Amino acid sequence: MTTTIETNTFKSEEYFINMGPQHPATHGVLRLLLTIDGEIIKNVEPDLGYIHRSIEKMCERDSYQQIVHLTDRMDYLSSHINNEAVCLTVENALGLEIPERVKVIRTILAELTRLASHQLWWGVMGMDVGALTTYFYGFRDRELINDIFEETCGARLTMNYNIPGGLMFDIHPNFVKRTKDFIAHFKTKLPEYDTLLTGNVIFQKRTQGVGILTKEDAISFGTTGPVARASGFSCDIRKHHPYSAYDRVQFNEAISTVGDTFTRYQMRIQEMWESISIIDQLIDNIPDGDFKVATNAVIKLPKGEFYQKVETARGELGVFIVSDGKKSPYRMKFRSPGFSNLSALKKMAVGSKLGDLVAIMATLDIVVPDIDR
Amino acid sequence: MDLTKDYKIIGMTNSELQTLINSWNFEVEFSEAESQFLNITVKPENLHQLGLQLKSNKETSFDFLFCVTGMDWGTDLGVVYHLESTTHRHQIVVKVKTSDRENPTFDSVCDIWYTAEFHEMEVFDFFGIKFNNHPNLKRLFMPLDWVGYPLRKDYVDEVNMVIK
Amino acid sequence: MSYFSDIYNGVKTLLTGMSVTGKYFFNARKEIITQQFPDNRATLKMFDRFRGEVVMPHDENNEHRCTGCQKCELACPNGTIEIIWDRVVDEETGKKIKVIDKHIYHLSMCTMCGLCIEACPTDAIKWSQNFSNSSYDRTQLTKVLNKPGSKIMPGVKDKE
Amino acid sequence: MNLPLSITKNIHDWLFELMSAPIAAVVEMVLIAVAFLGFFALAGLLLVYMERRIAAFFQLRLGPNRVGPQGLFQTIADALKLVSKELVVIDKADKFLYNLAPYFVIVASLMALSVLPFSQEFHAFDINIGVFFLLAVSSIGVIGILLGGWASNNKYALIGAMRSGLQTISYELSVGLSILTIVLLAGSLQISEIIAVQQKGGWFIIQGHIPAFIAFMIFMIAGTAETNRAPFDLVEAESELGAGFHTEYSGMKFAYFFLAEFINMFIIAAIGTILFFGGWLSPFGITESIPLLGVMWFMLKVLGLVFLMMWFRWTFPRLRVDQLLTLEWKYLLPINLFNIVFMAVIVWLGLTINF
Repeated sequence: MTTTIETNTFKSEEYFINMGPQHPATHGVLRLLLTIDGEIIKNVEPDLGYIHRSIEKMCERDSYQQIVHLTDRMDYLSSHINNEAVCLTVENALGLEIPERVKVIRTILAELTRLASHQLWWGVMGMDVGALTTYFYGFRDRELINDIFEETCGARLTMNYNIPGGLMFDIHPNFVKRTKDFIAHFKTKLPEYDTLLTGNVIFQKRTQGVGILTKEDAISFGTTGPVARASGFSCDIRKHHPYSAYDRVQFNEAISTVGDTFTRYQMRIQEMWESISIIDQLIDNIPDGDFKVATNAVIKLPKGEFYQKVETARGELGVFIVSDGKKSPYRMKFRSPGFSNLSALKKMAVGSKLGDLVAIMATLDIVVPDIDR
Repeated sequence: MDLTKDYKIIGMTNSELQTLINSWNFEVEFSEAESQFLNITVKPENLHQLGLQLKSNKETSFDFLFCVTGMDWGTDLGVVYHLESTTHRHQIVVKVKTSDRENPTFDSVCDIWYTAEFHEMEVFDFFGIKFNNHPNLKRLFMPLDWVGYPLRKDYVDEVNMVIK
Repeated sequence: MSYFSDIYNGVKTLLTGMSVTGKYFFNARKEIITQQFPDNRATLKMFDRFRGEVVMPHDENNEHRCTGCQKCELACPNGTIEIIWDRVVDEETGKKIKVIDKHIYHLSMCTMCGLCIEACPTDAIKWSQNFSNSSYDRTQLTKVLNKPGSKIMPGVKDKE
Repeated sequence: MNLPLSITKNIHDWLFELMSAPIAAVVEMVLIAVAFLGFFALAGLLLVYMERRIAAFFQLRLGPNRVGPQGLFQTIADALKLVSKELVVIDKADKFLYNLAPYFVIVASLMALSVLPFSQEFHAFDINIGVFFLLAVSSIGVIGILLGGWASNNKYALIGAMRSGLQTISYELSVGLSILTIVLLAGSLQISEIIAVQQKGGWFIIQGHIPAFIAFMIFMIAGTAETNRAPFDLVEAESELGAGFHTEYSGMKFAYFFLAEFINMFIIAAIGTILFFGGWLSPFGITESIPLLGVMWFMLKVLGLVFLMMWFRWTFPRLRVDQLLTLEWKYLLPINLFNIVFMAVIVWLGLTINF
């Protein structure tokens, strides 16, 4: 050591710790640079890019059918919804008329994806605040959804079931039965989530009044999804800009005004109930018809700019395609929900304790590949 | 507090927006072709002013910046801002361009919409567009010592890029 | 007094939480969901649409359905499929037709997106349900899908 | 049936016949030490196995079931692995303190183990300040944790160690006071005396009814905190601090911390058994004629309490550091103080339930 350290006894001093890229609470390879005074957080600065694969650049080289499978790898917990977003953009640009059957199936699968994502989130949320058992209960139920996906789409996580123009193949004959079984099972298990974790006094004390985000901040930071709705910002794309079959189902937008960690938690639990109700409404009414409309083998979008937003489990996913009329997009931009939500972390976490930061991160429901793209 | 919203609210139509924004005299160009939104192209020096006006004006109140896209139009570099109003629910696209490829610079809008801080870092990272008054402009995704701006059309990397 | 009701409610919620986990503990025999993988290999059946790896089915005469049209090669986003082909004179018509020499499949580069199988006009390739693809050597992941000495099935033609 | 009762006495007599008194005393001590070390290792391994198995059943899993019958030897295999692992040397650590810390922890829990009465017969060290000694010794362990956290020169470890310090200082009070409540009933600090009183008048949890039950609840909460287990595992809070104070320890040094945690749990459960559930006494005196069965009863009761602590761990989320202090200073301590007065009044008025 060449520098001399001033030895001043009892001088309090802020110090700096590196949370991640390998840290259990950062859910992957997110790195947070924390400035801490004792246990109190003075500054949070996210450092991203540890899983950056430049998907946007890869899209500029791929055909529109090929782009779909790249979006599986962004927010892998709502991969079906990501696929749907790209397909909807391409279909709208081409002006394709999509069969009703496809719309309904896409909606059911999207809601199942949302359920699966929230189940995993619930398990991880419990784990982050120290209740390890929740993880397994969440996963038990998520496995059943994964089975539905595997039977119909062929894969459990990166399904790539949507193609521009419809679905890759029709649903499996067992799909309806399996989905109904799951819904019946999950309706008995979801109340258990509440008794085990939501009602728990320790959990409530840990989360209530922590990481408050006001409505103005929520809008200004561009947060979407449950994070924004907990703060009273009504931003459900399914309601405001309905796509697929969302215009014909009855459901409520989970919304509250408190904006703390506990409310964000409640929003997701409520969303699970809403998803169940959406699936209940649709599962018996899948219309007959084609599962896709024919497109050219080489899809060429007309010249122009196309924007489509969908509601993933994390919030608003925007797909922005600038086309110059060729077989690949000229520029493709994914507006990922996690990226904007993460930008609000500093606002929420500064001034709270190290343990709170973990709880706040858990309710942001961060999926790092979604942020890094 | 009643949180049930009327999801059918549509604020101003594109032509109304066009007349209103025209009355502010920011020398903007309008275009509705090839896009589902009203596109306005603004000069870089007016960007920050226009942003403030768009957000603070009661009739427009574009308070939700939901997408910031860096663009390379071949000769011009630029940024595309997608805006929405959470009260009126109308949407608009603001574009800003510069032909300076060596040292492209715009004003930062991160004091108007906080989310722009991260998005502008991303644009800087991929396109090398600098933003004045940005509190912490650095590479966000790429390593700090990365050379070049990967999403520019003239970017060449023979090692890492596979051209089909 | 809120002090005592806080304590009462707190203890109550803790006990309800414990009753949930306790219920699972004492019914552990019924509730356990662990699958003991290598032991249940005999009974473990994958779903018929499961995407394990791409295979090219051959019939008993060692004939496949691949015409060598290369649509799968074009559809693949990752360059997983390479087809080495040749032109030979068809005995019946006397025209030159494409035949495959080797249909090379790089499993290590495959993302299981299924676009090649969708693109195939003659159903020459399909998914197999084999999921244990690990190996000690990377080169073993590069596979030649058509068997040595195999021919194209008679009657299978390009739709061109 | 008096034969088993005199095993230790026979060995004692035989040793003193064989050699001169000072040598025999030394040999006896060594023998007892070896016995306790053996018990320490065995109990530690079994408790780890028990924890993993019980956790698995709570979580719809099977747990270790491959090594040996029902996976019984899994922890032994793990111990062998830990022994054979490299002891990582931290470059900028304070080497002496870094290496010293695990011994502090393990010696503290070993010393506490020595005063535990497994049966009327198997009681190595029956001093007249037994309970007091237990308390004093078991809090030495925190010094090891503090040293380990500080000396590893890792900020996460330091945060963990500091949390441990504050946690132990607060919860030591509650443990002490709830024990004091029972000492009021027993009228003695000596462990054999405490159990003798229970033999006459019934277990203290029944004898002292309401205040004893409150004291038991406080003791279990504070005891869980004392052993740094969930929901009070802020010290190692894996989602916040990675591994907490033992982040930089590997191999056998880590195993020392790990074993000590489980032995501490055993000790807390044993104190609970002695003070509230009559130690080695059988329920309603059904096996009083066979004193050796006392060992079984003692272990059963201890394992029951250990199971309760595991149940806590696999159900509850973790407290935050300020809530940890709120719980202690706002809830446990005042209740405890009132409880002592309550107990004193009850003992004074003779309102205890005696059989």
